[in-house]
Amino acid sequence: MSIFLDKNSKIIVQGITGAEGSYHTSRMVKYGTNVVGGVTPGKGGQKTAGGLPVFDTVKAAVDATGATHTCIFVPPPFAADALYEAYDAGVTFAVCITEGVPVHDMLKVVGTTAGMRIIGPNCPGLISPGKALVGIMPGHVFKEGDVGLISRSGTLTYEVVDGLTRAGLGQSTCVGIGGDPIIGTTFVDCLREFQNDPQTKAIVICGEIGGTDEEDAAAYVRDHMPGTPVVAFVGGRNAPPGKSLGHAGAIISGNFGTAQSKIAAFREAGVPVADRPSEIPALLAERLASSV
Amino acid sequence: MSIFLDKNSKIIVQGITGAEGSYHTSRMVKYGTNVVGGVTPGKGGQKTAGGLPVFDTVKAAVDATGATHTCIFVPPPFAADALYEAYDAGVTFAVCITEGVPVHDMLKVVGTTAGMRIIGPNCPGLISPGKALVGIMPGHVFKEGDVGLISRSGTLTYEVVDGLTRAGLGQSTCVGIGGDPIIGTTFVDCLREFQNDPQTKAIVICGEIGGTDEEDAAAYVRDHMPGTPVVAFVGGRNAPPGKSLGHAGAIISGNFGTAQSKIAAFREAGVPVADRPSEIPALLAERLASSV
Amino acid sequence: MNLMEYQGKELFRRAGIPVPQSRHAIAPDDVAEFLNGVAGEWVVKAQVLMGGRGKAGKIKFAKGAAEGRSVSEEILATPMPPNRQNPAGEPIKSLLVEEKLPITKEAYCAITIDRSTKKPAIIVSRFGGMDIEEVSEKHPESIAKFFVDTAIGYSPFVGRELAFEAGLDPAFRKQFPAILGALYDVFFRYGAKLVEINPLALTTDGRVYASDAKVELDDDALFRNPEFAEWQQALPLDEDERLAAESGLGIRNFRRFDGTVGTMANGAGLAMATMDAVSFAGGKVANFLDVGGGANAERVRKCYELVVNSTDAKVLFINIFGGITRGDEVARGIVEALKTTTSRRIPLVIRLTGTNEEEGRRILAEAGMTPVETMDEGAERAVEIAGRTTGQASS
Amino acid sequence: MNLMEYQGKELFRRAGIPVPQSRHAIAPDDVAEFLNGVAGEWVVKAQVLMGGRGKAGKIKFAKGAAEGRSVSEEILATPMPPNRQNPAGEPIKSLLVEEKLPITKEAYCAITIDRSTKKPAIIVSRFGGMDIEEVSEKHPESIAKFFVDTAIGYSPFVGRELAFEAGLDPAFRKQFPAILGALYDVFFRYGAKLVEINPLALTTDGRVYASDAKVELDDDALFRNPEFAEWQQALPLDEDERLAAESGLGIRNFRRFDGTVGTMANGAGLAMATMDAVSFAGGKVANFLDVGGGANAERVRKCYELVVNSTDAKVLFINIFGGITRGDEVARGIVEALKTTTSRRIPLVIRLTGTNEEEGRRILAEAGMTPVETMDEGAERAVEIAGRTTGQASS
Repeated sequence: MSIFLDKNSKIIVQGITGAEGSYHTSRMVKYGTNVVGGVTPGKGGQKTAGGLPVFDTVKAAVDATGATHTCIFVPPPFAADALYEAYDAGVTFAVCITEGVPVHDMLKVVGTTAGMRIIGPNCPGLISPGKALVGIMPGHVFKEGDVGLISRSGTLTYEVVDGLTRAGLGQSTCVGIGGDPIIGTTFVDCLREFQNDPQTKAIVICGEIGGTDEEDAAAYVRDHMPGTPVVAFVGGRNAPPGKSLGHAGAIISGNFGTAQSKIAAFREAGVPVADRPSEIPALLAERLASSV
Repeated sequence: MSIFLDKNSKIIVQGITGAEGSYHTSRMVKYGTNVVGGVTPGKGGQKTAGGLPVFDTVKAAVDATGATHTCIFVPPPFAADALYEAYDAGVTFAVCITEGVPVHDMLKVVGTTAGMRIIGPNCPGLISPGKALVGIMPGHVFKEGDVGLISRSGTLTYEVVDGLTRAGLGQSTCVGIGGDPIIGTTFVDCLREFQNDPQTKAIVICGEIGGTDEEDAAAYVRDHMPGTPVVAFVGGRNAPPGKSLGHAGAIISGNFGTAQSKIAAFREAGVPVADRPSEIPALLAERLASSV
Repeated sequence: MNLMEYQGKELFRRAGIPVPQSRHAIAPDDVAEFLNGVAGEWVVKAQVLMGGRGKAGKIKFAKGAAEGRSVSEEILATPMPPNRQNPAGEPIKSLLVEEKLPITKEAYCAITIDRSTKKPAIIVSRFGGMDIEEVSEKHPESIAKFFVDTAIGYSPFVGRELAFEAGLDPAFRKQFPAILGALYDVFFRYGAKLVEINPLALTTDGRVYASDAKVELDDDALFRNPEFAEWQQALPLDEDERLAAESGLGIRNFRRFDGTVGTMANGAGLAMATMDAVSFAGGKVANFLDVGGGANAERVRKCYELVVNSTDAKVLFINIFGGITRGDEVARGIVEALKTTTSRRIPLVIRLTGTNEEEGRRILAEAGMTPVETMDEGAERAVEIAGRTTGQASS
Repeated sequence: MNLMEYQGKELFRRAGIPVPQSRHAIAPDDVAEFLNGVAGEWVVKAQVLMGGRGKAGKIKFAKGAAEGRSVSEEILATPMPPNRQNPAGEPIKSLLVEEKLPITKEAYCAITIDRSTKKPAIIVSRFGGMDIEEVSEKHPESIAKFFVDTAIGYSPFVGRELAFEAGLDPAFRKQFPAILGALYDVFFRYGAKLVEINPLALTTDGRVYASDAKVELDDDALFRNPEFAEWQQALPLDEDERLAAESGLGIRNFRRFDGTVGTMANGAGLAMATMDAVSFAGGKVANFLDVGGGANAERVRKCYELVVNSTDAKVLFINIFGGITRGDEVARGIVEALKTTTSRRIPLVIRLTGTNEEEGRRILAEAGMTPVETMDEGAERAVEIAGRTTGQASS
């Protein structure tokens, strides 16, 4: 098994005839993903270059194909609308690649689409290696195996996965959850899924500065996954002090959000933190060996 | 047992120091209802004439008393706010007596307060005779027994109940669901509850022209409650043709909504329809006798 | 409160819905002045709430000032003729002069409130410019519906989906989601129970306009937009509504019929049941009257006078079952009303029970009145007094 | 985008939040003109984004034109002094002249976005006019929070509840729910990440005002309010932001440090990790640069020139891992950039992998460049070229 996505998941692409949408659709199909069609309003009835049916609406696409998953490539002003359309059509799993979605749009989307799992926005999507790829990840870097990976960053994910694959550590599912302030699916949401996935034997968490998602993940591992080998990486130790949400934000989130706080939280939870992405495979192998 | 309300239900009153609120609170208490306090912003810390504690907010009232039920007596512009406040404070059962609540306010309230049962607005409340009364019903008309009653009208309810009581047919719970276009709880919602209530052996439905709630109730009785004695009354056979929602409304609701349509639906479901309120007790007695 | 076309279009315009160029006019001279030296053909439309303006000859075309004046005079010469819903017809108080659009296609869209799903319902059809009920009978496949999740509100995909499902001409499609969104804004912002564009017109140059506007506002939400109080005064009330308002009742709390048994009850449900009871007893009711809650002396007196002065009632059956209305107050109101009224006296049949009924009955007894025990008894007594009729108003 | 006080107050005013009478002024003469013949004491405040204006002497009182001119000159004479977040200080470009309120109490309220609950978070304290972080340390009991259900939005009970929980002076309470509601409108309508009133002032005559205004807008939502483009031009960018914008990058995609190893990577996460890698390899980074997606020749050339011309970089470590960015495009960009640039040449260390990496490597090889295999290897190589330093920028 794997989480969120497997060989049988039926996927549609919203914005399938756009430049990015069509390019990445062909890559997904090439990877073996079960893409069953796509949506571009006004182009219903046409076929893509690869022969996939195009529909005018998500509802029409779902009715015709039975799709449960969608991958969204639409410009930022229309991303929320695309998510609502998917939700209304009964889609249960939506990956929103779009970067630059207004944060208030996402606030409202996540507050009103209970029952639909959203990955992103501003994320590279996810992959269950050997089974299916939804999003923009470079599939050839990945290898099927038993490590689950969750990351807030796109390119850093590939970096880490590349290292795992070279070290012979294949992956069950790799989820790029996105780096925006408001995202549909958090580290903890993914941990919960991995916990119930028989294929996943170990987990890598790639966090970065800002927010408290890493602290929450550390607490979850400590409280609910004591036996599972987990390794973390926290990017941005040398990052410039970002313009924060201001003091009011700090009051809400307490003193969390710094690299120090995140590293401390992971260590306190018994999760080793790699200094460099390249150290992750060794740390993971060590944890796997000691857990057997 | 009874539905929605019993001796132990802890009730607060929103608007407890207002004219209507204080008058009906004292009547509820006199009836034996477990009213544990009330809310009037700015009067927190005071006591009512009857010695009940007054709080500034519903949250404070719930924290201090453990109340789960609220009865709302506030002017129409503030009714939605009062319902949201109750919802946010964890109240699970709200009775909104207020008449004249804007219909868009109720549209939004019912769409965003899942998990809180709302009775009304523009309703007389409900009573589980011998146990508790929440609202403005005249308690002395009611008598404990095994007939469940649901009604869209206030005063007509008392008329019907008066007849039942005089005929020796006591009531388990009588719910005045209110006559507004958008109400929190429908006939079908109540039927579902009565179905699971061991005290309730028979049901009276007091409908009226407009909407399709009666047709829905008839279908529910037909499909889910074949053995239960149910009697209906439909008010307004001689009513003036009301100004409807216009043709668009008719398209949505089909040809339903007339007295004829409702009476036909009940008869088709095997539910006898009384011509006059005074005929209800006899029809009910007959049904009860034949169901034994 | 139903708005006139020109008022509805003003709300549309504010929300950004394209509407034709127009001028609201009271007199033929205003029309003539507006059309003076203006090129092209214009439409002059009677501003009334009733439907069927076209068939009644109340929509006419005009070129220039002189023709504008003459068609306006023709339209204003007679009121709208009666129909089933409006047996009294409707006076015409003003006109809308509007550019004549070069229309190639007409569609339909409306938003209303669906009681069953408890959601706003959007209805779209590719057939516009005719009665939507007729469309739903003849072309049911042309009607697409959407029930809006109020937590989310309107999102453009709804308009796209409806346009495809209703089979709107592709030329509509690009503009349709934004226009429907603006219509939803009107519906939501002003607390409307119905907003309707029929027809939504596509012109030869590919533009889309609301060619007509129907808006029903929620009376309970009018307080949020104080300007609507003024608008309301510009709207005609029918005779019953006017009488109700003058007596301090809600405009829907009173309606007259041609019987002889006057009725007055508290609560619409009981008032309807009271009418039904009179009919079953063989009488013909003179009116529907819901006195509402808090029936004090002043209110009771006004309601008594309303029935006595505006109907053929020979008797008034007062049927009060007290919940929020207290029996003692009503009893005092009745006694006081009869003392102070200057209108003619007709017999009363009083049924009074519920909250504080003993005190109420005591007050009535002191004034020499004996209430009946039940509604049926009251109805029988009232019909006896009025004299039995043969026809029943009941079904 | 952070707004100046005067801009924030303009949004507050539109939403109906009471703000003091004021005039925005550029020069001391404007202030003098405005105060000419005007009675009472006024406040002149530097319009800057940095905090600590009071302590820096950038808020002064004045009566009349002459005093208004002189305090304005004093304020404008020097920029805001540097602090930890703003090591370059901040130039003062304009002033706000405002009526001096007779304040008796100061409170605090703000709305921001909470990542953890994914909801708008409202924060209220009965202590205003000081740093809220200080309040939260010294008087934690004075801080009340509420997380808004976005499906419902703001409802007045939230303001009532917060006022009671934060212990606001009762004189605030009646006006507070409406003011907080209007603040929520600003937050929601303009897509703000933060709106803050500190202090919310109660005057001796019982009125409540927003005495200061802090608004941070979401850059991703600016397109919805075209007027903000103008506002943005009135705002100072810091040097790094200006350089980034001039090179066509997002203003947060570039930041300089005092090291000698230039970096350029695609994606903020990889860019940060690249910096971390350089630090671990014993080097000091010259900059953070996220080149973003779609790194074509023009983009790569501009980034190359940006690093070369604005930092002390002796080498540029380009670290590209292709997902949406295609390796072949980046490789072409690099080759093309080096051909066309007129800036000085520094050595490149290139790490290129991911989508279309073979093609990318082939293109680089044709141009005589040999990419490294891993990020660590690249960092080592770059640090070797730049020369090892002793201090690490890393924690």
